[in-house]
Amino acid sequence: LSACSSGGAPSTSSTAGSGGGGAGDNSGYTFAMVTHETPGDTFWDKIKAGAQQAAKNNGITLKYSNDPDPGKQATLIQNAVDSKVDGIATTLATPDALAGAVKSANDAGIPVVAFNSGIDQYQQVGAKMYFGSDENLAGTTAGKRIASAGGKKALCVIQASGSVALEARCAGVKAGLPATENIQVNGADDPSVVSALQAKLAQDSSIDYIVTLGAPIALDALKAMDAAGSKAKLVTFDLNVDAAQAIKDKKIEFSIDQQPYVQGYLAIQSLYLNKKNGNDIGGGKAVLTGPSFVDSSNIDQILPFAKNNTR
Amino acid sequence: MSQTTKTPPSAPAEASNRVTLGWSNRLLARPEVGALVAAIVIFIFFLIVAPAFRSPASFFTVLYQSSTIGIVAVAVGMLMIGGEFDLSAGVIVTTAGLVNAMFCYQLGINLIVGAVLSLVFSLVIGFLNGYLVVRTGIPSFLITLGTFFVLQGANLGVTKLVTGSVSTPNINQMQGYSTLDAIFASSFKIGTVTVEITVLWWFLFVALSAWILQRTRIGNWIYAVGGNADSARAVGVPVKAVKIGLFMTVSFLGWFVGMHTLYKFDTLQAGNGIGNEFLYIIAAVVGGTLLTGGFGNAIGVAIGAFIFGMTSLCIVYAGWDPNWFRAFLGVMLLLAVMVNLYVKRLSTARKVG
Amino acid sequence: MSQTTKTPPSAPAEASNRVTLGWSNRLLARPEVGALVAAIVIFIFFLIVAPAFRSPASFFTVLYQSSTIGIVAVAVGMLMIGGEFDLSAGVIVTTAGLVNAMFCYQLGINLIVGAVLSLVFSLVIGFLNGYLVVRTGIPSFLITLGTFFVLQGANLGVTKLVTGSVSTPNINQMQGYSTLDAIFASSFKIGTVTVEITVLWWFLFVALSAWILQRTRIGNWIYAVGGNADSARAVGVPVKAVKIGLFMTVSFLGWFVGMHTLYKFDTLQAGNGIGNEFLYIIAAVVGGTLLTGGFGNAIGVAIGAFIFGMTSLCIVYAGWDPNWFRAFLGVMLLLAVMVNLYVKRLSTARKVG
Amino acid sequence: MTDTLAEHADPELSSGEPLIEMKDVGKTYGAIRALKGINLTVRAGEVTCVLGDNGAGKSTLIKIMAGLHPHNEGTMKVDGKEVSFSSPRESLDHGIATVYQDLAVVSLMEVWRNFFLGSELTSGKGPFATLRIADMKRIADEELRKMGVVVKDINQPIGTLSGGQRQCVAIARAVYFGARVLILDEPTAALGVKQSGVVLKYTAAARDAGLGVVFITHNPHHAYLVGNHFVILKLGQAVLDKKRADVGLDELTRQMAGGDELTELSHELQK
Amino acid sequence: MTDTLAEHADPELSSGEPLIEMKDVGKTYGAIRALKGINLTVRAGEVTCVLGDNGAGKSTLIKIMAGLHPHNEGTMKVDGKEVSFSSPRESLDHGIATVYQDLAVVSLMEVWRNFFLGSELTSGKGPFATLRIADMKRIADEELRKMGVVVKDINQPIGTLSGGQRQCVAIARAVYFGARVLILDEPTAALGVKQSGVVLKYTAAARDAGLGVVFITHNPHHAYLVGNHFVILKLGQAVLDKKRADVGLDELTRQMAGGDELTELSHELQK
Ligand SMILES: Nc1ncnc2c1ncn2[C@@H]1O[C@H](COP(=O)(O)OP(=O)(O)OP(=O)(O)O)[C@@H](O)[C@H]1O
Ligand SMILES: Nc1ncnc2c1ncn2[C@@H]1O[C@H](COP(=O)(O)OP(=O)(O)OP(=O)(O)O)[C@@H](O)[C@H]1O
Ligand SMILES: [Mg+2]
Ligand SMILES: [Mg+2]
Repeated sequence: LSACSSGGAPSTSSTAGSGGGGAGDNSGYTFAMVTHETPGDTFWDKIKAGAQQAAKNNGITLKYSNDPDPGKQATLIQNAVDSKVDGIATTLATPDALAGAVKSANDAGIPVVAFNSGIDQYQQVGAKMYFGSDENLAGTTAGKRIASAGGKKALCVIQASGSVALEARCAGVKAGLPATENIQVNGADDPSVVSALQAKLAQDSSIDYIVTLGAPIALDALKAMDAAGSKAKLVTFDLNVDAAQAIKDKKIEFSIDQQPYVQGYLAIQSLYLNKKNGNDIGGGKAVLTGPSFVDSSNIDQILPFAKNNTR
Repeated sequence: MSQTTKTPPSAPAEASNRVTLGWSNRLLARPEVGALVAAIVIFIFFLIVAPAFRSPASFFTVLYQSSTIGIVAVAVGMLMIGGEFDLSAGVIVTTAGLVNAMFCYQLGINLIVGAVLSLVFSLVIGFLNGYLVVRTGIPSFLITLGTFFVLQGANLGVTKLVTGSVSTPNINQMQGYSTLDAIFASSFKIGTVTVEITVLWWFLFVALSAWILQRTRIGNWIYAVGGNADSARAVGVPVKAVKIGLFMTVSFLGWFVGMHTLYKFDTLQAGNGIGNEFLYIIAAVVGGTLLTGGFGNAIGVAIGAFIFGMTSLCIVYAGWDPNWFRAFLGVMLLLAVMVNLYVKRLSTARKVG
Repeated sequence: MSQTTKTPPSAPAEASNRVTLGWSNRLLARPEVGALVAAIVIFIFFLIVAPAFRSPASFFTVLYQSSTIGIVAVAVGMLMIGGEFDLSAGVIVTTAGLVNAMFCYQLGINLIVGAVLSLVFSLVIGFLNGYLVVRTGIPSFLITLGTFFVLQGANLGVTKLVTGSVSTPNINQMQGYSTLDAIFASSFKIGTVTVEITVLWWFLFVALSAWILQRTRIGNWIYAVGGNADSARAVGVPVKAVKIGLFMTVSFLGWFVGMHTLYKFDTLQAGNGIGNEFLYIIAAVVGGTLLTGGFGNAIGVAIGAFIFGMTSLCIVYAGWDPNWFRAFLGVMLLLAVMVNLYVKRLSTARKVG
Repeated sequence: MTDTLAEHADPELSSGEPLIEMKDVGKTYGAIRALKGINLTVRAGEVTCVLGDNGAGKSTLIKIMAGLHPHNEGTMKVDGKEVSFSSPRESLDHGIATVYQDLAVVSLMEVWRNFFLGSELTSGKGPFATLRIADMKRIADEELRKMGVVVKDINQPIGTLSGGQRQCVAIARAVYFGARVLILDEPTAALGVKQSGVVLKYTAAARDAGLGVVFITHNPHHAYLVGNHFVILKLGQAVLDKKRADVGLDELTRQMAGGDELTELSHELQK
Repeated sequence: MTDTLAEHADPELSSGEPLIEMKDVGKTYGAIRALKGINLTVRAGEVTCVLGDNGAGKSTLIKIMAGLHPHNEGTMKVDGKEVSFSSPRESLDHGIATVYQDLAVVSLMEVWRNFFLGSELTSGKGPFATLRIADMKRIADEELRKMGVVVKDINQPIGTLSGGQRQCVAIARAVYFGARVLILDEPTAALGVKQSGVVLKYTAAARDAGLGVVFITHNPHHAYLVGNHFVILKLGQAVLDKKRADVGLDELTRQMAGGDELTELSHELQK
């Protein structure tokens, strides 16, 4: 029942204004965090949890907003500039599209840091620092590990069509294991994910590895493999409690974790340090939070943290 | 008085002009026949191009996929015959599951109690949708778009508030799980193929809906309300009650599929279900239901759901490039609608005698 | 003959029963007034709860956001007055941009050529939508749902095929960029605030549409076609041409916004634009356009877009929990529609003299 | 045909008893005043004819009795009890059946379904009771034949019938279901001479079976053939209200501002 | 009123010239045969009356002339040239204006917009030409007043008018725009005696201005007041086709199967 313990008002409100008052150093800063989250993915819960913790520690008011549409994400950054926040942390899934908005923040003297995506372009776009993993690298590493484990053919499951970040992951897997095929599923509808994967497994019996790009989809894939009587092995990106448990139960081979909690935490913390002391974390280079592998060898240490929503 | 009556002189002469339509014309005029022909055409097409589809197991996977869309589509079809839309039908599925899971998990209550509570909650939402529509006269498209947004937000907001994350905890260790799992999410084997219980439920609901629409007084009222609400009201049909009832039917079957999803997957993402409202509408319309109301039937809607389920999976069975998935789906949709139309034209264009 | 005519005897007596509605009643009966009242209420509300909204800069950000929805909504509103829907309006924006970007990038051609080509391409799609609708009589909801799927799939499939990724290469170094950027995506300063040029374009298109609808023959036809296509046809209105024209207008303005998006962001994601079709419809309907056609106007649609833009950004300005974002949006939508309705009721319920 | 009426008429009606009484009834549609200060009594065994120019408020008057729009001034009593119908169902439940001028039928539904709509025959109780489809088809067909209307197929959607045929279905339905009061709004407007005759006979038969009948028409000749009581509306107010004994066909036609004119006209047109 | 006609009538019409000639025209709606083997000539300066029972095919006949449905058997000539109208626009362009029985108006649009719909007055050419709104309002109001119809506000949506008032707008419009042929489908059905008189006068005036008129009615008396030529349809076929000189009112009424009956009926009803 640990899930309940982390529930309750303080950790949910994006404006930590009231909650943050008591804790730590009350800096009075207001930072905006703008992401390309499609609402409803547990991955972003962890990013937010990390950001909130950093905000709480330093008495920061955090304004979180998100939109998967690059144009609207740019407007949200503009929005933060209009609100005269003290700093902006943003994801750069579509760096070109956001460059203008980041520039207008810089023009207004607001520091911007990037996290989660945009490792190659963050400097060019005008962000001071970067915290995250390299999606492509993560994918490639996973592909190579599958290949070295004897995998012949992998199926990469994309749960939201047209997403740049997800496509990059699958492209990475393909780089590591050339015999990789993509499939698109509707991640918002579990039964349809199951039947689509079931159909795919029936159609191509040579698939021996399935790569899912999010923890909830991994669990659907397990159901599909079960129903199709497939012997394929499962690999996933990201973690949640159930996926961690499945790794422990050896139903999932391994997970490529990029530690979203750390990404959120560092993005806010670095803005704070930069504002307060002019610190530059990473010294001009990207700070990598992943990829790190979670498998049966280290799951026992990680499982409690996953349950805590911090890993 | 009655003695003075005489048969109007020319009536018998007119009778000679009377026609009885041949069975083939009658058949073709039914709303579902076009969809059936389209379904058969698509079915044969995929049997040819997708070898992996040629197995009973695949057929039952398609049926399962169709049933999860088809169950709610039954109700959405009836609602559309009654002249209204429900855009909240997709999220209500998730809402129903979330209410059940979180309520029971947080308070440690038997899941069956939670399922009943969730049912009541869903029916209340359906009632509210219907009540607002009939009370204000605002088009249901807008009212239910409002509830769609509200529920979507509330699903996320409340789940986050209660569980601290955007998905529910796993409920498969809780009391009452096995009973509900058996009802909503079990499956059994016939020979080598696995049949999901939702397929049976789907058939049941379709049969029930077909019977209600064709053979009962309320069915008559549903057609009338959708065909011309003013005229229906003028002859004493309780228009408002019928519409509210239809909205509640949608939320009932939404709840049903919500239960299925919860007990099949044991956990739910709060953001799920969005977009499915259109699949229900597509199923209904491909199945011959008029968007403007007053025409359609249950079998047609079921065939519509089947066409959708078959197309979306058979694209995978055929191994086509997934990037083009949507494009194939679109072409199939247009095709199904056109075949449907063509068949309907045939039925009226043929001469009698 | 004319000498034999005499004025029918009782006509003068009837004239005494004639009423001229007061200006306030006339005003209230206009479609956009309800939306205007709703907009003012929401505006004041957010001025109170969202301090960050109280600056000219914020206001212009809201205007910009409204304009990107509002430009296409102008056309969608006209189409809806004409009795049809276009669900492909959201993706066509992306299609237009993709065609321009990829065509020019792959072949190294001047962007202006590509923009023109993309315009032609968009108009062809609009024409096809319209042609299929008037030719087959299938509801536009279905036809454009089909094109929606097809375009969505093709956007992804073709982009993937051409560029190997799901977004286009950056085009800001190509020939013709600066001209097009100036037309579609420039901005200028008035004092401290930045005004995006789309805001001006938006105003222009709204004015144009208002003028067409109210003051020209074609405007009259649009209302007639949407209000009762059969009657309109019977008095000689070219129903099919009007409808096809409306679909092409939608794709023209879709192309326009597509150009804006491309030249503002210099690159485009193939999956963009999905879901926006509903925002356009919401804007139109909140602005007083009847879903069933035949009623509405351009100013109303503009106000509808403004309400949507304002609400969606002001929730952020107010710093509300983004998990609840959709719920707030839903409540605002319902509120706007209800205020709209209430105002319309007022206008007919008042007694004259 | 008249056996239908005799069978369905409420046997407790006694000729002359007031069924509907309106006192000072008025109605506005938003800013438009359609009726004002109407006093009218519908009695069992009598035909009350309402005449008047276009837009005089005749349809509005009967829509109030039928429960389609509530009145907003004055009082209306049915069987001596004051009522304000909030739905046509209530009116129907009082045995009042109506043929509307502009709200006849649901086009997409079959002829027989339209005939029985709202008063379906079922083999059980409650909304989910099974329909007696065969009976309903038979009865609908019979009743239409009695009016001299033979539709080609009782299963065809009513929207494919001609305007007059649709009107006949609406009339046959009202006659079949009207137990106490029958309201007819310009029933003969779309009908040929023959069918008009049939409708007039029905009207007389309904009167003789003891029903109260409200008959709206533009044709004073038709009205005078069956009416016991005549009301002329003008701009929403009653300008004439007389029993048959007190008014002649001539006066009626003159009051309708047409009698003299028509004769004059005929001279004029014949040159 | 008639000055309108005189002003708008095509000056080149010469009385007696055939404007529309139908030869063996037939029409089926899917499986339903509505018309068969119709021969009919509409001549300038003549009123052709079409009579017939409900469902006889009268509306179908005029819908063919008006270009609403194409015929599927036989030939139709307009001004001597064979045509098969694919849209009402073509028919209108030949100077043929029609009042439909069931397709009158666009309810949500203002009265004056309805009046001019499809033939708007503009101050330029092409679809984007500006409307002359003030003129249109004035003319619509004038034309309606000439018919004795005074609507409360020319800007009100036509859906709020009474049935008869809407019919008057449709008639006034056809009269205003009909340059060569005027087709009226039961124009007087919803009208009071007075307004019916006005419509009959218009009909006669149109005839005298040299137009060809097709007049559909159920009322042989009305028909006989203005008609030069009478056609009776029965079950889609012409059963009588005579000039005024060859047929009397009595025969017409008898043929409509109502004349004798109505007299008989009146005896019967008077008891
Ligand atoms: N729903 C409505 N909204 C506004 N005004 C209305 C409405 N219905 C009727 N009216 C107005 O009320 C008046 C009376 O109309 P009503 O239909 O009762 O006339 P009527 O006597 O039946 O005429 P007709 O003989 O032409 O059918 C008319 O002026 C009409 O414009
Ligand atoms: N759209 C249609 N589809 C099918 N059948 C039709 C259609 N329109 C008319 N009919 C049929 O054609 C026949 C002739 O109809 P029409 O409307 O021409 O009759 P009418 O002489 O005008 O009758 P009324 O006097 O009642 O208006 C009728 O049997 C009718 O049912
Ligand atoms: Mg009336
Ligand atoms: Mg007719």
